[in-house]
Amino acid sequence: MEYVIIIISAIFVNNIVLAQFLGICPFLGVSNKIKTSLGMGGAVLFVMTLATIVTWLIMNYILMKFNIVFMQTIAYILVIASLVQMVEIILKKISPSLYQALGVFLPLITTNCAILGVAIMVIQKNYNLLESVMFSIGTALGFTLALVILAGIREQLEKLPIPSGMKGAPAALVVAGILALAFMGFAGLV
Amino acid sequence: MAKKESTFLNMTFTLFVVTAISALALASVYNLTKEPIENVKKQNLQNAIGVVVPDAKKGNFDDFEQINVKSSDGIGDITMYKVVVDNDFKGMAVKTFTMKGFGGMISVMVGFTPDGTIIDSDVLEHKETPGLGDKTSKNVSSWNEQFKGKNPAQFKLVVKKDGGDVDAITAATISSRAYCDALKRAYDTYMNYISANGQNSIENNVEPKDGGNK
Amino acid sequence: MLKTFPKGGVHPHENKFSAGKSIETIELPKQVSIPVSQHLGAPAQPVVNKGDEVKVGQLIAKSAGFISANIHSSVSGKVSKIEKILDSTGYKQTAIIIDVEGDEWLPEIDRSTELVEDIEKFTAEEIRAKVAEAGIVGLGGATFPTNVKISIPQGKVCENLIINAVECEPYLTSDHQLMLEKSDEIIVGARLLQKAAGAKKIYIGIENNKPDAIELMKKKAAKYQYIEVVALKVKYPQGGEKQLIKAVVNREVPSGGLPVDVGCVVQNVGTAYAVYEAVQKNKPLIERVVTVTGKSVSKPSNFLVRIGTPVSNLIEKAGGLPEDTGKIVNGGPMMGKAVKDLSIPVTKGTSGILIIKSDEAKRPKTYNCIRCARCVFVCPMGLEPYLIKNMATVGMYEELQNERVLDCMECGSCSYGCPAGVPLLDYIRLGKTNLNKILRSKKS
Amino acid sequence: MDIILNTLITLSLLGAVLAVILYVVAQKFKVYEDPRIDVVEALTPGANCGGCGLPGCRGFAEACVKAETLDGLFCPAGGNETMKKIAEALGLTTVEAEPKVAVVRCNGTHEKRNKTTYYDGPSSCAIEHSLYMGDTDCAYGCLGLGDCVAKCTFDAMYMDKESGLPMIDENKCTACGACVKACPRKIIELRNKGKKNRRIYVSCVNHDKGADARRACGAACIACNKCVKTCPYEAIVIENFCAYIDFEKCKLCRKCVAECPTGAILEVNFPPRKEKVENAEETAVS
Amino acid sequence: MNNWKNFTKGFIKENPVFVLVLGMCPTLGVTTSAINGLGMGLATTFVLLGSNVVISLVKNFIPNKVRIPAFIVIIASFVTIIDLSMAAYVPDLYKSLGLFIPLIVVNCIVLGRAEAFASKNTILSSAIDGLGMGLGFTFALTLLGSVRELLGAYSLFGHKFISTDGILVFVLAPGAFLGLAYLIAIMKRINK
Amino acid sequence: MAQNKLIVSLSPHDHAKDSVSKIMFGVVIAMIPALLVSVYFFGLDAIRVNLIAIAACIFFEWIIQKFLLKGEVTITDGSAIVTGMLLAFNVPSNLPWWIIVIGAIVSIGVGKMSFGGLGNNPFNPALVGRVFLLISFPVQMTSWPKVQVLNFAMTDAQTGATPLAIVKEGIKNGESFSSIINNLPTSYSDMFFGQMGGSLGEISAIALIIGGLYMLYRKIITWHIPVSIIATVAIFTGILYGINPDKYADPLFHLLTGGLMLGAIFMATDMVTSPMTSKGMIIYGVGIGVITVLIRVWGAYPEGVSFAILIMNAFTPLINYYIKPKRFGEIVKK
Ligand SMILES: Cc1cc2nc3c(=O)[nH]c(=O)nc-3n(C[C@H](O)[C@H](O)[C@H](O)COP(=O)(O)O)c2cc1C
Ligand SMILES: Cc1cc2nc3c(=O)[nH]c(=O)nc-3n(C[C@H](O)[C@H](O)[C@H](O)COP(=O)(O)O)c2cc1C
Ligand SMILES: Cc1cc2nc3c(=O)[nH]c(=O)nc-3n(C[C@H](O)[C@H](O)[C@H](O)COP(=O)(O)O)c2cc1C
Ligand SMILES: Cc1cc2nc3c(=O)[nH]c(=O)nc-3n(C[C@H](O)[C@H](O)[C@H](O)CO)c2cc1C
Ligand code: SF4
Ligand code: SF4
Ligand code: SF4
Ligand code: SF4
Ligand code: FES
Repeated sequence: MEYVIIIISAIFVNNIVLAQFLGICPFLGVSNKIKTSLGMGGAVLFVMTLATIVTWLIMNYILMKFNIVFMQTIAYILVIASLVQMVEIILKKISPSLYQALGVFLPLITTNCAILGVAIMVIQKNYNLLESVMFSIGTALGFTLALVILAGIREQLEKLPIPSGMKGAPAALVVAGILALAFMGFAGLV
Repeated sequence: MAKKESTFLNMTFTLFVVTAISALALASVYNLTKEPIENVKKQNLQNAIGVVVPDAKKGNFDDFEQINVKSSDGIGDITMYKVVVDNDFKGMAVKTFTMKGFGGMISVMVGFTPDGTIIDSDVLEHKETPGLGDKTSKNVSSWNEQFKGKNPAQFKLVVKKDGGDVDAITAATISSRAYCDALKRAYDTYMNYISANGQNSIENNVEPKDGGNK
Repeated sequence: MLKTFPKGGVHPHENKFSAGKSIETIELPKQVSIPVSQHLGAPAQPVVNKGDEVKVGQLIAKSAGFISANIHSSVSGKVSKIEKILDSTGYKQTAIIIDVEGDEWLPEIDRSTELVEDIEKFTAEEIRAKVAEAGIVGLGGATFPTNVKISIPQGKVCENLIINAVECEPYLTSDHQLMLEKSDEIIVGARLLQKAAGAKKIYIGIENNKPDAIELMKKKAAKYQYIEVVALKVKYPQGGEKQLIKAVVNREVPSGGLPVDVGCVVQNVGTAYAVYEAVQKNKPLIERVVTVTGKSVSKPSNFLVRIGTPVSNLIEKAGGLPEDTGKIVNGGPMMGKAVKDLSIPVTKGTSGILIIKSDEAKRPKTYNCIRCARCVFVCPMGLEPYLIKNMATVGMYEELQNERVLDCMECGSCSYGCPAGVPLLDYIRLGKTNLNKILRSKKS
Repeated sequence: MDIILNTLITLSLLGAVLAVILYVVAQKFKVYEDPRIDVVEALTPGANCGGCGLPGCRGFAEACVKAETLDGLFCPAGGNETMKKIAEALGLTTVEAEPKVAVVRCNGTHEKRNKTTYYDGPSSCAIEHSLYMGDTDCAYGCLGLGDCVAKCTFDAMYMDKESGLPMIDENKCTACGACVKACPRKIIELRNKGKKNRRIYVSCVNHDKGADARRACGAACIACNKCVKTCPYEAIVIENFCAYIDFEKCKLCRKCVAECPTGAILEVNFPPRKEKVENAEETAVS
Repeated sequence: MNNWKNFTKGFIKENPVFVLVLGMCPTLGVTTSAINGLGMGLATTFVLLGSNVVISLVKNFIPNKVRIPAFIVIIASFVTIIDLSMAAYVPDLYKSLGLFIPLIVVNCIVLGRAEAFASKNTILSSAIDGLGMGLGFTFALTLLGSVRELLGAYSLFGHKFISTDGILVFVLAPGAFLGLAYLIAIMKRINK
Repeated sequence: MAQNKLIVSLSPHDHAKDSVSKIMFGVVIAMIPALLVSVYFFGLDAIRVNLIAIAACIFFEWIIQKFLLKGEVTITDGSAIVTGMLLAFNVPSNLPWWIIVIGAIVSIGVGKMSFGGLGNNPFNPALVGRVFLLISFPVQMTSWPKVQVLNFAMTDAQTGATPLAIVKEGIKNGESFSSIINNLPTSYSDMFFGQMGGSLGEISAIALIIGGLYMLYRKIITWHIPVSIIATVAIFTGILYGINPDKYADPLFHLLTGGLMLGAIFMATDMVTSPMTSKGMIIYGVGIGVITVLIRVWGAYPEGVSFAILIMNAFTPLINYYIKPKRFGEIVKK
């Protein structure tokens, strides 16, 4: 039950994009098409979970052991960057179709605040490993949800005569703002 | 100057040098800032205690004994700081919490006299809505003044709507209730502690007066 | 419960002013212009030259390809020139222009009105040949060569011949009147078509706003148990081939498929009559019934007109062009084509001339689409016109294939019902045209 | 001191381990890819920000390599400089050919061409074209609804209210050809910009016989053959009742312009015609 | 002068936030007040300046293939330095910026500038570029922070103008998105 | 031949005599019963709020179209009036004028014109304004004046909570639903006719239903959305009530209180922001119903209809993307 709460909370109540402001760049950048946004979501889900596990282990078994927690940022970013690259290389070889669907988004993920942010947050929240995994799954799902919704709306807007000044980022941001308003309704659900 | 070539040796070497230098730099910055950060932390805590037990500002933080106990209802940990200034017991600062806030957890510091009267209280950390729930904080509104000098034995720590003595913040009953909940928990835990260890556990600990850890 | 097709459709005002007006034969014009392309498919090849004398019913242009049709002179006289004239397509097309002299018919044409019922003297093969020879094309609007339609391809069977007597277009009454006056001939024509196509059953689909025609056809069909007259609920576009098949025999022609794929062939009543005349009377397709109507037309009428007669003659006969004319449409208000001027000739596909008053001629003001979904609910083909329009506007032509834009039969129900006045069909056509272009270039 | 040592060791080890793993993985799972992708990727900022709308810098590089032109591909992090370099690397810098410019070959202004009907439909040339020959009697001329203007991304076109014809700003036009594709009547042509920006062309594309063409439009080419006869360089041909000047052959002598009875031949950017005609002729001949 | 152009382009023409739309998370996340925006902007500027200088300094010693990891390490070091220093010397600001300080490391602007500019230019122009971009970023964050604070709390840099509560949305998540949306739209117009 | 040039256009040449403004004014007419009830219970304040909201909406639409977008001004289509009225229907009758004006700016400026005006907006403008206000001015937005029959004196009325809020508080404090409901001064029939606290247009279920029937008759809306929302809420809360009648309110209570009827009949049906197919509409309605109940029962807010509609508005493009109408002649793969 606790795990379900963590997931629900991460998807709806504390949605990573709409409430926590992480991963906004890909949220705005890769939300042009529903199909691509689904691919991106899948990639984030995969990498985020993996990265959280690895960084959690590093934190708890290396950095804390040696009392060098301040190295968190630098260690994490290195791990995440290599991890992403590794996954990309492996995926390309093992399953080209999956690579086509997800892999192409992998490089984008290195500089996605959400991955590093979640890795840091699970430490701040003092989650154990399983909780951390649940949290990252929930967060990634929340990210995907927001991304796909935005993509749907943008695909619709793309075909409509919206004011030229609002085209692109401004319209996407207004939509995100209203979405954030709407998602506030979930406050207190868990 | 020509760029270095990407031979395996070069690569490893460069990377090693870069990491080594940055490690060195970081470690020294860490060492440099370690003290100040610790101090800041302590200072913050002392300030927070000072808000609820004003005498604490005069004292030395290292004199305050830190007591860790389970909360009265057993759902969490509560830290109590025994404020001792010039070997006088000035009050107990209790760092308490509630899970019932609008945004989840609220962490509250509250100071008690030996008989359990509230000296003062304030929010340490919260995720309440700015403009609503954050009115529980001192630096936002004077709402929590109403608890000053009240003894929960007589003053019912429940909002008026639910039949208690506390005026709720307009449109933020949830936060108000939560705040009361936190105070109640602190009070109960404190009282439990006293009854478990005896009234003189407070006086007792003042003893080291003579031991003189100046 | 009357039968009808299940999804979509609209019910515009019927305005059948010329209903019940008996068919009048219009006098011969001084000159006729007969375009060589009056049908779907390749234009016919002229076989006469400037200065040639021709008789009524004489072949003047020959079918040029599998899908094409012969064209015969509708008058007697002299070919004055062969040149490009404006016709109902809105562009200039090659036409044979004949100065009328007298009214001399080819001798083999039987001009008597006597009913010839016997169809046994012809084989299916012969019927098809005669139909092709007579240049008969579908008179329901699409002008598809009839002989092609009734030559059932190998591997397919035609079980049902459906006679399309729906006439769902508002205003138009030519089919209705034809049924009232030539019911016997139509039945014979239908039987000829049935024989040619090898169908087992004939259905005659008539909308319920023509009770007299339903009754008459029922009476005439009573002696043949394989002919069934089906009364249909009034709903546009019931006359659309696929909708009619769905309504009458509850089969759905697959997307991109033909009626034969579900064992049906659909022919218009007018076509059936023309087939009767061609087979039993040796008369090629040189005249047809045309409704001339409109709210301010003083004498809305049904005329029997020789092909090539200028439209202005018809309008003159119907009381002249009203003062407040705004738009003149070749065909009905839903599918007809607005014409550029009155010099255009009547062709095989002209089922009516509609004169719209100027205050009704302008389209409503266009607003943004309010996504009311009316067009989606109304589209009988289950398409999403608003979406197709939006995609066509931004040039997403290729993606339109997935939205099945090619299924659109251009019935116009969507534009008709749109409260925001969006000219949906205009954009849908644009999308279709461009998609077809892309598909064609991909193929080659 | 402990801290420093720990930091150093951990970080170096971490770096080393990661490097080795990556190296091994990379070797083991090698896949062939267009080497140019690597080249381009190296030129990108490597920020993987997604600002270009593509999945990461590598995705961008792949798109650049695959694409035939770099139109629509832009890296906001790297900016113009990066784009220039990429273009160079891929050899996509347009080989500076003879510069061209779009030219509207219809001179049927409102004045010269009467409206005979009233078109009541969407403001789209393509749609009007699909309906009928247009609201004048010319089935070939400009419909004036500006499909071409809408497609020009360089702001190089506008509709002239007075004449009802599109105008091209030759300084802004990049000869991208978007308008050429957009026009359903195939009126717009990309022609050589010409010496000193001077051009001569027949501003008409009608295929009607002379009399019909004239009836429809006062500025139509009536295929009278006069220009063909005058042209010393055989640059003009008449096909389908319409003259066409081959810009490769035309030497800008301006003779035909004066000859045309309807004024269908236009000259652009020439000095006003006075005695200079003689001079121009001489220079051209010599 | 070219350097001057290099320096100013970050403010309007190539403003990382308004024009390039990069580094969105801190932009939205910390700008609940003008002072937060300013602080975050300056912290980022410091990292940008530092990493740009160091990278242009060492660019010739670094083989191409390990370029990116090396850059990341350098940037991360600067981030950690600013992280620790802020914790030590401006604890209040540090607290309100929270998670977003370590996240500077993944701010696309930083790595982007390192790659696109510093690794190819001299120290001076890299420094100018870093400073320009950083101040442009700071400008954007402060502007957004001011707007949000003004509307959301009727105050600016902590000075309250009207004593009532503001339009709360502006200090909450939706206000960040909406505020930025319209700022970008306005900037688009200005740039035109 | 007539003097004027012939008009030429593509088919069809006939048009149903329906228009955007007819639809919008139809909605306005349908809202009149609810407006009358609100005047009956809240006095002239109801009219004040409506007038301010409508005027402000029209005004801002005009300003924006004329001066910012520099395009055609289409305020006569009536959609701004509908938005204004629905915004007014969704706020307490004692709301200060300037808050209403802010709501109108947000509704029209952010919710509608940012996307180019009528027809382009992905979210329901009135609800965008409403939720914006709810979150920005929670104090003012949740102080409901007590209803007083035909009280036209513009005095400050007493404020009180809505039945939904009272029940939610009570249940949270451990009281049982039946005891709370028995202590409520409002009976179910009061709720049905509108004698309860709440936003000015949402109180009377019967008036709203009459309006809904009128719109159904005029074919402005179809039954799919309202019915699926109401049915979902009834079923979902019915199940909960069946599980524990002390902890959960009964379905009838849920249907009659709060903005459910207003939302289901007037706001969720906004054609611009709802799906385009009947199947899609039902999915949309079920979604709204489920989210409404989730928020009402477990969320922090006592009322969730507005949020639920906005959230499903966001899903509308996805629904339209995946749910297509039944294509004629679709070849069904076996
Ligand atoms: C955006 C928003 C934030 C809110 N934040 C709080 C909060 O922090 N604390 C609180 O008690 N109530 C908050 N509320 C209000 C609660 O939802 C609820 O309406 C209120 O607590 C009811 O209390 P009342 O009985 O005092 O009106 C918030 C409301 C909104 C719209
Ligand atoms: C929307 C639409 C409406 C039509 N309405 C009729 C009609 O009312 N009567 C008719 O005979 N054909 C109508 N047609 C033409 C038929 O689809 C079909 O082409 C015709 O019945 C075939 O017979 P024919 O080849 O003899 O013309 C309509 C077509 C369409 C697309
Ligand atoms: C290229 C083409 C080929 C056709 N082939 C056949 C055919 O083999 N058999 C047939 O019954 N109809 C055939 N048709 C006719 C159509 O089924 C249909 O009757 C015609 O397009 C007119 O229908 P409508 O008036 O409903 O549009 C063909 C039509 C086209 C355009
Ligand atoms: C049935 C119906 C319901 C409507 N509901 C709303 C509504 O809830 N909110 C609103 O702002 N406009 C509503 N409108 C008006 C209009 O659709 C709205 O202003 C557009 O969303 C603006 O683009 C409604 C219109 C109709 C026909
Ligand atoms: S009928 Fe018109 S307004 Fe309605 S959805 Fe279709 S295009 Fe839009
Ligand atoms: S989309 Fe085509 S088939 Fe459907 S209603 Fe419109 S015109 Fe008719
Ligand atoms: S579209 Fe291209 S070719 Fe045409 S005018 Fe514009 S820039 Fe020139
Ligand atoms: S040149 Fe072509 S595209 Fe441009 S306005 Fe004329 S007809 Fe339209
Ligand atoms: S700053 Fe770009 S994803 Fe966060």
